[in-house]
Amino acid sequence: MRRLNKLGRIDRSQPIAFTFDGKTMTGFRGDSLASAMLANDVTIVGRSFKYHRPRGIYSAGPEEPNALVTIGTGGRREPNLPATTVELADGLVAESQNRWPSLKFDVQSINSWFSPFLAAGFYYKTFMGPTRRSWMFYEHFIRKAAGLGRAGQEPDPDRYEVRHLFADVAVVGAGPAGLAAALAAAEAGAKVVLVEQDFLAGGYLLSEPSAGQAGAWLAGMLARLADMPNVSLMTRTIAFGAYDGNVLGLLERHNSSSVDPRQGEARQTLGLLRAKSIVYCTGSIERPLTFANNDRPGIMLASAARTYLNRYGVLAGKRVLVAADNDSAYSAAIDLAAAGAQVTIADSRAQPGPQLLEQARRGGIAVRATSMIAKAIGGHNVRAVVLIEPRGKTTLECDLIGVSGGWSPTVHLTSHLGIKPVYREDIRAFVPGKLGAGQFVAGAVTGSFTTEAAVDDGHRAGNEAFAFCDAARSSQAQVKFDLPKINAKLGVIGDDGNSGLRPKPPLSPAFSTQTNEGVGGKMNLAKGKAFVDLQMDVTVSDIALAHQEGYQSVEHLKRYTTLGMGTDQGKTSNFYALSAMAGLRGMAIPDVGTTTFRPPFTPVAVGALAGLSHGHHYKPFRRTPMHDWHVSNDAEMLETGLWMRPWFYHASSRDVNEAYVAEMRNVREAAGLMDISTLGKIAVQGPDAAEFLDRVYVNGFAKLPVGRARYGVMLRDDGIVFDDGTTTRVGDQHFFMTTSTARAADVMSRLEFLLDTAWPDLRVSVSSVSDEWAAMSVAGPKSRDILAAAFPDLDVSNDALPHMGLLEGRYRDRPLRIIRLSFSGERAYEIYAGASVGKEAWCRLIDAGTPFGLKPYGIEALGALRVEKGHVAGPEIDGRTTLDDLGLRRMAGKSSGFVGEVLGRRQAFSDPERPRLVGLRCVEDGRRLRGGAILFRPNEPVQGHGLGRITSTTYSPTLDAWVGLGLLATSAAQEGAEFIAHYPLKGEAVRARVVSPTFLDPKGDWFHG
Amino acid sequence: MANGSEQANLGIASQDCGIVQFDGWDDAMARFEADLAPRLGGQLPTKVGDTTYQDGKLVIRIAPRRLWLLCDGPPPAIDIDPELGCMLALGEGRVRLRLSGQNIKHVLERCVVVDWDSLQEGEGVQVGFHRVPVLLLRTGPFECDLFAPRSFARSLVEWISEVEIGCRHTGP
Amino acid sequence: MYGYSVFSILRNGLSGQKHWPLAWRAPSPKSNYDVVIVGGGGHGLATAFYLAENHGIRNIAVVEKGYIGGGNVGRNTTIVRSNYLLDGNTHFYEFSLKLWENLSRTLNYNVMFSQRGQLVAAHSPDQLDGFSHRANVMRLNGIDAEVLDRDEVRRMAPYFDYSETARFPIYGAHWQSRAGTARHDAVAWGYARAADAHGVDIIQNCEVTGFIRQGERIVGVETTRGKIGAGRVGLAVAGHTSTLGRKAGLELPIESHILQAFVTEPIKPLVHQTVAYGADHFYVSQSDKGGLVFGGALDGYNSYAQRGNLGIVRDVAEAAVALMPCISRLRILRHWGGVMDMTPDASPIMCPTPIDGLYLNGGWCYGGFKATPASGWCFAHTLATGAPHPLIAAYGLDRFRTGRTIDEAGIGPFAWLQ
Amino acid sequence: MLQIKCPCCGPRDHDEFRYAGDASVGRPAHTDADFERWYRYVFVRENPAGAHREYWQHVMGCRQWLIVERNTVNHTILSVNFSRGTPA
Repeated sequence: MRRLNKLGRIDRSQPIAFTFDGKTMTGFRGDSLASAMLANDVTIVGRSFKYHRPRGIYSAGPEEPNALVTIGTGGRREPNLPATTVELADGLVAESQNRWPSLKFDVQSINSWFSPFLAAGFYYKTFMGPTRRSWMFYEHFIRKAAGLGRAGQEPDPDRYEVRHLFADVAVVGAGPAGLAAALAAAEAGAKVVLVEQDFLAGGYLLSEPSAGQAGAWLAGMLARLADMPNVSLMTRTIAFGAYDGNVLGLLERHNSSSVDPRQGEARQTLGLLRAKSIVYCTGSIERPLTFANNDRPGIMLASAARTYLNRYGVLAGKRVLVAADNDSAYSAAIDLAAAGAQVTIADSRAQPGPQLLEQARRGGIAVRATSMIAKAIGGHNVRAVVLIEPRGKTTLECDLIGVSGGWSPTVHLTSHLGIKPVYREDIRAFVPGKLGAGQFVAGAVTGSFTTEAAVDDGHRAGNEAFAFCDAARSSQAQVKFDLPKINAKLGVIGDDGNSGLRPKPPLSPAFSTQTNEGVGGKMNLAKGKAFVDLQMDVTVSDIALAHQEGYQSVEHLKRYTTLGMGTDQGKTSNFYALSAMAGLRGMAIPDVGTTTFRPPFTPVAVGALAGLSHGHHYKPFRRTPMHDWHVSNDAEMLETGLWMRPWFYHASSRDVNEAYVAEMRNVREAAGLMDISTLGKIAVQGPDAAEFLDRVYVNGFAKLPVGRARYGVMLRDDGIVFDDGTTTRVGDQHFFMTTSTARAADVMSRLEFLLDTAWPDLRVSVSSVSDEWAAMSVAGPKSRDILAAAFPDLDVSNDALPHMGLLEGRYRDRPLRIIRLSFSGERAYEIYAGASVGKEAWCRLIDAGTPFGLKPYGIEALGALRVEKGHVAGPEIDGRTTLDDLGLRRMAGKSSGFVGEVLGRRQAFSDPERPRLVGLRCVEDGRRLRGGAILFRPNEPVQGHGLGRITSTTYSPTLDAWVGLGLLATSAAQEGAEFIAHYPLKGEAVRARVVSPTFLDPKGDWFHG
Repeated sequence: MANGSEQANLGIASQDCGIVQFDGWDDAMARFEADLAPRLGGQLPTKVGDTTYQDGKLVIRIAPRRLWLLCDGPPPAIDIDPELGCMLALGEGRVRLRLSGQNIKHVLERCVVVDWDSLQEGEGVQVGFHRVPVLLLRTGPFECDLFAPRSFARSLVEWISEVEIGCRHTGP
Repeated sequence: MYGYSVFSILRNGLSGQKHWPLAWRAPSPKSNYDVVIVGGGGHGLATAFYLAENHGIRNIAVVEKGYIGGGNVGRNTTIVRSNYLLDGNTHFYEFSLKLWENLSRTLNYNVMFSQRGQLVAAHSPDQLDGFSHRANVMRLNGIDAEVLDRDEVRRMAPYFDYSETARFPIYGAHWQSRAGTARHDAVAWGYARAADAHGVDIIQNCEVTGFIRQGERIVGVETTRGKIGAGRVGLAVAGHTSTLGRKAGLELPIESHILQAFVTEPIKPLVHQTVAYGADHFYVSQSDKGGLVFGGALDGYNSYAQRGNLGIVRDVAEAAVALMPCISRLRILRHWGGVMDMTPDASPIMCPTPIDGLYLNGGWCYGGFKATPASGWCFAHTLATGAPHPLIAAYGLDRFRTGRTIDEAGIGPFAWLQ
Repeated sequence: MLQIKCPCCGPRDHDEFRYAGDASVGRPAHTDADFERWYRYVFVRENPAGAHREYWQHVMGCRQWLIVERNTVNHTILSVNFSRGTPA
């Protein structure tokens, strides 16, 4: 066991059982999965992406490239999780990945043998023959080999939520800088949200010995913040992305104490934090070193070794080599030595500072200057290391190598909004560029690596952030408070007297001091792969090859080698790759540039982004007031837009094709009742309402008498038909407009647009009243009788209520409007009742109408009835047709001035080949027409786009024939001409004759009578 | 901290609500408001979202030139000079959902983008809820009214109920 | 050209990879070219290649302000299909698909064109009728197309939501089996390498700052690397067409908009086709590396920012989980944005311009990737002959004046409506 | 999320709004029969990389049409005004 019985922030009284690859192990409350696995002597955690090399635990944080595991079982499986970020929970089941049959013996590790042929981009150069579909053959195997974990096909059983949060000041990262910033802003009076990805606040302070001064300072700060009602500390919460408008995307994890969430408990919650100002205290990430076999289990970041020791009480190795080019790794070495390890430091610098050396000496550590690792030795765990030094090569036995190539500020979030990081030569690192308004940085992310500086910096940034979001209050009182002091004794004292987090600048770019594998084609020193991107298996020689082949821009490098494309987004590899390419090209690092950092900072589950918006909650349903009646009367419901509408009623037939014909027949022979509440309805009011309608419709409304309705057509500005509907003048200055169901919102917005932007001088008010009215249509020869029976107080005679007439009344003390309109060609009435009593009105009509044969009908029959009557609808008003195309030009009889008029006369719109509306009648017995059939002349070659198409069809029980509407080239569209309707999907070719689109009652006697 | 479901519940009541809308013409707003104010109880709310409550009449400004009179009973008859503006009864199209409970903030932050802490009692905010426009009116420390389009109301209630299940675990 | 093959891989594998030459040279611009193509994206590079390959014109420069393939060819969701309804589009995209089918061998560069088919789910009988219409048109034009019923869809994509609680039930699907995906970067690199082998100068980090005129005619470009004379200048800078067009004096019916794309962590094969939701904006395929690559709707406002907003991220995620609930647990690794030229009818503009010597290739909206080979082919023809290739006859700039727009979706101007 | 500060509803996520593009193109009078002016209004766009005047309607709120001046390169919002009363 590597677990010590002292040190750490784990609770040794609370053991936690978990399994890894089926083997039961025990950790403690406060462990990460990685620390618990290390404590259980697990060295190999998975196999690598390309070469299937054994990999262990490399870091102690979200930068982990290696230790990816699958957590959970069944629908709860989650692949590719870094064990370093998984909080240990009771019953947790972890599995290694990308190995078969077992982690220790993996068949595909044979890939390593072929690795000479698997260099960067090899797949672009082969698999192209022998035939043009060969790739599909190779791809099958390549796909199987690629990918890391396996995803289930079952639905995710877990629950996710999305919530909206607000803050004056958001602070990202609860390390020393973040804690200080939060306290400063909170003391000043700001509402503060402090976000920490870990399950404990403290950042790097957690890696300091817990009994020391860091622990006390941290505890003090947390206690103060906990007492402040205006501070919310969110641990287990990652700020994964920075978005416009100072919006942070947060991901909160919940399942801390148990593996599976309780019933109804969210596994993760997406938080959308809208902050007036943001302080980024995102810290820094240690850089690895590059040498042969630098991926072997037992090699990890020096800071990680320190974290496992001080935070988790796990001594990751007994014979430790710490390799570094900077001061900070000494603190790891000293702590490891103090815990009983035998430690050697290989420092690539010629003269580490005397204070450092003194500290090391006192800790019993051997320091070898001008010493670099050439190669690690060992398979499943490192056994020894070969150092190159001025005197030559030396081999040292060891079971742990801690590496440190300096520190990279975590600039990801500050770059998400397109602010390029800026390179600082003095610290050889990128720091955030100039951020936008309301965004501040503090601590190690700025490139100042000492704890004291972080605290002071955080304090300053917290005050500035508060001042930004509340300038008024801030100027009144720049709140002074006693920030707990943290003195310079923290960590190892470097030669400049500062604490140990500061890396000394390397003597030369990192790659050249620590690269033994070929840069610029010079291979050798040591055989073995030197990895730059551990997760994507990108090696130093891959970078050299990319350079050799001309993939030299940073983006080309990334894309050609797949560098940085893994789940860790290259958090540990980017800088090295950049400096390597700079070296190869002989350029300075900033001239090579940097890749763009993209959200999310760490991967975010798709489900968390969706929250509860899936399944039947994906989009809200719109229900008409009569919805429940339809459902309880066995209607087959169909979605149109968000509305649920009756498609047909099962009482008519179980089969839609039989049902709609039965429902049509009933309308033509007796009467039918249809729920048309989904129509858009708009109240247009004001002294200029009529003038306004004259402008938006192609036809005139100014002279429409009060109490009368008129069919109207609107165009888009480009002259294409936008929508149609009827508008009724319910008062001198008050019109009641209806629109199609589909276009309701667009029409409303368009009317408001015209009034607000183009014609603000018109005194017109428009209001959506779609939801105000339950609407139903009674159609059929018996409709008047039914109406009279249902509303005996109203005079619905032909004189009192003629076609296109309006009757207003009250129903159950709610407004009632009856407008005599016909879509079906039958005598028909649209009844508008207050929505709150819509269902009662509907039932009353059903009750009154049943003796007359009234039955409900659905939208399938509605569509068929209107086809029989030759009314255009959605399939014809398809966003490409003009007034002329639809035979509606005669409506535009006005002198001028309607929307779309000018562009509606564009040249192509009068092209003789342009399709226009026709009626079609099937002339073959026993066969049918279908919408979507393409029309050709008989004997014409059947290819191309034809002369037109059928848009809508129906069987007409009245004519006992299949009829349809179509759009057919004007030059060909003579009545009586015959065409073949081709429907290749069914291999059909059916003869159809061009007829008038009005199949029934051309004079309109039925609806006028 | 609420502990468990018994405390952490949320009451949802649904009722109809009379709304009368008043629109003033751009060039006649001062006269329009002077004309209307006494008939709606005296003062009119000046800012969008503000409310006045006088003589049992709750008035909210919905847009710069638009006011809503919210009433539980039948709306009063008020004539508007057509030269000044117009009125429209909107009592049928919206459902008033009365939400109350200790958990209200946690429910609302999963429904709407509204900073509940800075919303004053008597203040209204028009906002999208699951992409549906609603009017949220804060009526107390743990209470609000949501005016939702009638056609969407049931779906929104289902959403609130779903959200509330989760809140039982997290507590306020 | 140094040939790529399994043999060259073996040879290099045994010799430390030292024989691989530059995939393309890095020449300095000459003072004059027969043709200068502005924009080193897929379309520009393909144009250069076909100018050399089909028309024998070798004295060509492609000038690119950044690195080649850095625009939309390297930012898209890599779907290739030819399921277009309207005359003017149908044959162009089918021609493109045919070029794709041979592209790896044409270029001696594996662009990994994988004809795994495209499935577009239908969620109402009306939508299925619309798909049938489209499929009929495709078949009549010699393009493979099928309409599947619900059970057939289920066999192909068992991971869709077929449950009672699915908000938009699945009624069937449109299926084009020859559709597929390709490795997007490889397309740019493959064309670049093949063009370079024909002597085309590919000049990176060379931004066009203006145009050189002789009277009314454009006779070259001014760049950050000096003046370059040109017999003809072709613009292929989708996303930034307005900006460069303005420098040339063109007024264009184009808005720039952001389209986002997403990739998840790599997983073992799950999605075997390219798949699109019919009820909202969501389309997905799985890359050979294992990541699910998907996209959705435009961000919805003019932008040149190459990054998107969280609102659309959520919309796309919601649609993704609504269609395929198992995607819920998969994690998004990155999301990014590309800048699209959006035209009033969502169809491209490719034609000689009113300015003598200047030719335009732009307005690709969100459909440019699949068009790359045919676009290059036809634009090369246009540049070589001065007249539009018959396949792009409908893509003229004048169509907005004449009314001969090609509006597949029937939404009308402009991009924010789409 | 862009935060658009609606003049009467305060700062809101942009997805509460409906976008309608360039607000710098003047709409011809409704009686204007000039083809060229309508063509330019409907189709021709300046499409600047930089400051852009554009229409947004607060559909989830007050339903007012706004003119927002916004930088299309970095998404910074420079001003928000009601369309009514704002000179073109």
